[in-house]
Amino acid sequence: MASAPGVNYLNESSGLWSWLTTLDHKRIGIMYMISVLSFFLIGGIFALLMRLELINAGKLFIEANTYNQFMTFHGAIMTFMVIIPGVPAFIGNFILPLQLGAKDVAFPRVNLLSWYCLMIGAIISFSSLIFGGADTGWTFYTPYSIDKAAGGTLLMVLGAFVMGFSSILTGLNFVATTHRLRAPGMTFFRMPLMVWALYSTAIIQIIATPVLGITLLLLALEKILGIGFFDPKLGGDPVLFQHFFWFYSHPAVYIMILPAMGIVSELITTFSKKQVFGYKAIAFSSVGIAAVSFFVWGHHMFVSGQSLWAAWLFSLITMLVGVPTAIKVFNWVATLYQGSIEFRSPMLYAFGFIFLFTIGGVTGIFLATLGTDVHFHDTYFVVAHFHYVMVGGTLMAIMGGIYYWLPKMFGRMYNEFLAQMTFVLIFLGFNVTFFPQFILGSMGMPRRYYNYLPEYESLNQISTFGSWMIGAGFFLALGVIIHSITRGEKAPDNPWGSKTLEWQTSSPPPHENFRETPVVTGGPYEFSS
Amino acid sequence: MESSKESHSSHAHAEGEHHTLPFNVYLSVFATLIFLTIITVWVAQFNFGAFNGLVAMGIATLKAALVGMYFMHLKYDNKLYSVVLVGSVGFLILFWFFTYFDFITRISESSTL
Amino acid sequence: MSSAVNRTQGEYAHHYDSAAHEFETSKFGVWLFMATEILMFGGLFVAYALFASRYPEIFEEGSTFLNWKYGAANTVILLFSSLTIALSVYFLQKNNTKAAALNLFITLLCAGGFMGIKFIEYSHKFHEHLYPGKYFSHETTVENLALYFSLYFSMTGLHGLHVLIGMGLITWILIRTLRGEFHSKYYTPVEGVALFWHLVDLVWIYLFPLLYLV
Amino acid sequence: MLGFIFSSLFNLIFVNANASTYMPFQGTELSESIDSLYGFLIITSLISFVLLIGGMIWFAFKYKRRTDNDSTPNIHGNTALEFLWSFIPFVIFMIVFVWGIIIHKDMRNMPKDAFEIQVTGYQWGWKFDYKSGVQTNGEFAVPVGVPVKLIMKSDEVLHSFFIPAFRIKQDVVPGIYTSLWFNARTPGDYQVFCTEYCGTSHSNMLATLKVMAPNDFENWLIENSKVKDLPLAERGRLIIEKGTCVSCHNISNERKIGPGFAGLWGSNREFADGSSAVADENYIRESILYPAKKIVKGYANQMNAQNLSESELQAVIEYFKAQASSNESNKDTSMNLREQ
Ligand code: HEA
Ligand code: HEA
Ligand code: HEC
Ligand code: CUA
Ligand SMILES: [Cu+2]
Repeated sequence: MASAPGVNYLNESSGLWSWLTTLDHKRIGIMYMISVLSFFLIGGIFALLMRLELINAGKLFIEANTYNQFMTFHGAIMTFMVIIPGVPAFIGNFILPLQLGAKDVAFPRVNLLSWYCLMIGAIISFSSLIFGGADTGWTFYTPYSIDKAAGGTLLMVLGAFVMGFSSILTGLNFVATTHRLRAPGMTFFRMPLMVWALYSTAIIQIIATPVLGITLLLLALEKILGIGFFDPKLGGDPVLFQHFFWFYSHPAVYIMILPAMGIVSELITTFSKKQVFGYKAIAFSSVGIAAVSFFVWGHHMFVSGQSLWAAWLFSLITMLVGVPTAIKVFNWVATLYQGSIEFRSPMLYAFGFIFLFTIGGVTGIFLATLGTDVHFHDTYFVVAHFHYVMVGGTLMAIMGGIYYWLPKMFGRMYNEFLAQMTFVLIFLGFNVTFFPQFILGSMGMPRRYYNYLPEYESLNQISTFGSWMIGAGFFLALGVIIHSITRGEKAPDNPWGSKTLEWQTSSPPPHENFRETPVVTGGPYEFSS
Repeated sequence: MESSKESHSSHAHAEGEHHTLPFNVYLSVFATLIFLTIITVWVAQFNFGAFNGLVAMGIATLKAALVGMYFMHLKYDNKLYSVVLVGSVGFLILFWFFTYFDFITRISESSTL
Repeated sequence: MSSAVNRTQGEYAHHYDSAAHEFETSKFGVWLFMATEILMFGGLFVAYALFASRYPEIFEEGSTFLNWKYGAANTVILLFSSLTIALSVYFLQKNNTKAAALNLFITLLCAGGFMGIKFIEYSHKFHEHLYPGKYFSHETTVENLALYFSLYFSMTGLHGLHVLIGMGLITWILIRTLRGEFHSKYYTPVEGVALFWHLVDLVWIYLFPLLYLV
Repeated sequence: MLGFIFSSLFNLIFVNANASTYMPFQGTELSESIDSLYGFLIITSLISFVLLIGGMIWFAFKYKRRTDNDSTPNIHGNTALEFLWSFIPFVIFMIVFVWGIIIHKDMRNMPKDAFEIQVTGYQWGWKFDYKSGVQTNGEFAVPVGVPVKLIMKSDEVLHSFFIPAFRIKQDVVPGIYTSLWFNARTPGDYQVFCTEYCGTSHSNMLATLKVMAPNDFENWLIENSKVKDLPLAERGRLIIEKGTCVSCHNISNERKIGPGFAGLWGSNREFADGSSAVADENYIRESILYPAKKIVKGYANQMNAQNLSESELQAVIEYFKAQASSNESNKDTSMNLREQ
């Protein structure tokens, strides 16, 4: 049922109900976009409040308990509601079928269900605020989380459990879609690198997330029935909980970064108008990272009391994950060589990604090294590391991806100058916020600290100041996006001159994506032929 | 709408028609399963020391393989499904292995002495 | 839209190329879902293995409280139900709707029987105060015995939950079979539910020796 | 503009690249070897970073788009390069891995004849028990130049014992004993942090380590065991001021997490449930041992049962009493106390 010209997925039907019951992957993607960005706003506000409190040693305006809750909500919202659904479920949902030349994902109903899981999980998590909140940190370590933690912790755990299903269902859909719904001629090695990245991510989502599910379920049972697996008083083992938790949560950090790397591959090639350097190396390194990432989780537990040998083994395997990551980074830079590089906002974000992710990545090696991690563990060095990879990496890529695909999603362009300003603000603000935290960490300032020694004060002030800059940057970006959606200029079908399939259909695409099923005859980045 | 099969059908040999097993195969697989269950119970009376668990798990795996291959049609289906099954079990075993590795070496290798 | 698909006419959802394409894809989806189930249950098996290596004595002691006859009976029941649900797919492939429905019905009965026996077992345990974890109040000299019952209840509990979900699903496809919605060209949901049910059986195949026969 | 941003950031990183600049004081030999590993990591990372990001910026400007239909070469890759940039990082990673475990082994191998101290982490403080029977809270001392081993335990939740100047850290896990060792080489006061999140006052769960010359250390031990000879009220004051009480209470009547102590004795206390009682021996005893029983109006039930011994309890109660009588006779005493 090919739609008439001018009819697209946005305007083919209207009303809230038509959105809430839609099976169109593009509409579901937009619904994810709205939810994820709202959660991001909430999580960001928690961060700003936290940073404000940390502007001086001692109390500024909130009590220790309140701070701990802010810290927990910030961490949990940002991981479970923003960054894990952020790239796959939001951008991936929109882009994957388009890039494959498919009409939809394999299981549209499941896709919708996964959005509802996220929303229900989020509501359950937030409702914990009514019952005394949660104050365990996003890691829920036992035995603190069993009986000492604030009253709403159980709801937070159950909320994360439900949101886990959202992630599983998305992963399941993507693997099936990639295997079964490719357009004619779209062989595996003609798939855009974004698809490879999403595919690898989906594998992690399928394999790792169920373990999070059972972990949180057991934690909930522990809280309700006292089953004792993780409670030393009943013969259980708190370190076991950490094994269970990190078996999911380390692979989860690659759920966050792999698809972001996919976005960067798209941006770099498009805006240098050039064949990607080392297509297979980048594609296989995604799959390689996905597989190896399962066996490094113990690097979060070097000082937890786990065995010495286990620590060595995990340290070794962690080093191995660095190699495929390095391959990707070098290949992107090599792609620039002799390209025709255009400094559009998405490309600036891609540069920002490479710059910041490299810093985050190499400091990851500092943490993977046994001798040094003992000093850095649970200090602000770790906080700085993961903000460099998660914000400097993934969020930069998401921002770049939003600007890049906005014309496709809404058929409108954004204001280039303002968009570049958002990059400047976010990039600078980010470094001002988080670079001092590396130094604080080296100096020994522990994380999750409401109060700190006076000698850490000046660096904390710089960091808080930076958080205002980055906050301003994101608010400006929100403005640019809203402005673009409501008043932006009409976008052509392929404003960037990209070669991947999503640009071969109209902007915004019609209900079934392509008016005619595309037939693929070459690779995704053949700019020069 | 026009559609070509170039990519999808590459690994779907059975598309369009489904493989059916003869009725008797189902019955004999079931009989074998019951037989193996009896063996499981019978064998549990003996003490093979450390091998008790291994023997029981071995038989269980045999049973699981039968269910998988015949009842779940893995033997005749797309090999991808077997990869999914074996792969997930593989990851599970590795999860157990690494954690177990910590468990057994924790006392001996992290001594407070 | 897919809601308007008329299966008896051999139609399929709009984003597929053919009914067979849809069938194979759905089956792949179910298999991927199996993988998640395996890893979810797997977490419990890993916990079991670890505690069994740390406290072998509580497993020896704990299993003496279980009656292997109940376990064996349930094994046979589940294996038989696995057979019947496999046969219902077989009969649908042969367009024998009646036989398929009958087999589904027997599967449902078996599932009910399984839950019945579980109910009897659970009430015995509760009667003897063999509760999980901190509520455990049975007189015993073996330390941490409660842990065994935590494992027993969480493993069989999660499995029982799956049996219940399976019963719901089987009822659903039984009704649809009786309505004549399935035939040799279209029986995707039956195949999917059958796979799920076999998995429930697979899990029990391991649970039985692990819990009852240590 | 962008170039300027990048280069100023670069400066920032370069200036900070000195390994010893921001690491804490090197209190042990081990901390020196960790710092050299850290230095190696910083330098190799910086070189890779400069090559990579330098290359990126250089390419970005050199190959800036000139016209809308620039043509670009169709380069698919280069196996030799691919090999190079996987192999070189691999080698670096293996070097730091091996270096790391060598240090880690030293860190974890407990010296045989070490001076042992038992450490207990609790919500929220650290207790130290010496073989001689000396017991301290929030502060402990060790002799300089002697290997010291800490055997650590916790009764409730995870904590983690961290001495930044020694670069050592170890979680304290309920249900098992964990250990740490160090050999301090410079006398002085060192900061101890709790680095595993443990609830409300996680960030106040501090302790001080005093590294002392052997003589001073002997004196310290004697002094701390002499506490038992001090007048009761004086001992009470020590328990309160050196213990964790002051992390939640003020000596004055100002509120902190809990009520201030001044003027407590003999006063009429009102509780959240509307009842009230006079602050006498039994009330104070109960407030300390079973703080949840009566919650002072306007406060949350945040105080944990404090496990003070019978004689410590007596001393604390005596302190409250003495404070009240000195308040009557001379208002200045409480002022003095406040300043201490
Ligand atoms: C997007 C998420 C993301 C990503 C991609 C990574 C990537 C990596 N992380 Fe990170 N990490 C987190 C998110 C992430 N991490 C989070 C959230 C935590 C804290 C959780 C918590 O406790 O709350 C954490 C914590 C964490 C720890 C535990 C610290 C502690 O608590 O003590 C460790 C330790 O090994 C670690 C290591 C690594 C490594 C080795 C990589 C590698 O993958 C990085 C590889 C990349 C590179 C190395 C850069 C490119 C390579 C080159 C340019 C080649 C040349 C380089 C050299 C010569 C050095 N991370
Ligand atoms: C995706 C992950 C993510 C993101 C984006 C952030 C963003 C930020 N984080 Fe967070 N952080 C975590 C994940 C993340 N963090 C995690 C996992 C922890 C650990 C928690 C734990 O210990 O348990 C943590 C902990 C953490 C700490 C340590 C707390 C402690 O240990 O005591 C600090 C302190 O400075 C901090 C600060 C910040 C700041 C200032 C930002 C800023 O970058 C935020 C700026 C953003 C905004 C102000 C929102 C603006 C948004 C909009 C306007 C909406 C529209 C958006 C678009 C148009 C894109 N974070
Ligand atoms: C975690 C913080 C915390 C610590 C540590 C703490 N307290 Fe408290 N304390 C409180 C709070 C909050 C209250 C008020 C609520 C209540 O009555 O339980 C309180 C109440 C009291 C009261 C009753 C005060 C009144 O005004 O009636 C006494 C006495 C007391 N504490 C003594 C101590 C002593 C002695 C110690 C140390 C050995 C100590 N507390 C340690 C938080 C703390
Ligand atoms: Cu104790 Cu944090
Ligand atoms: Cu990790």
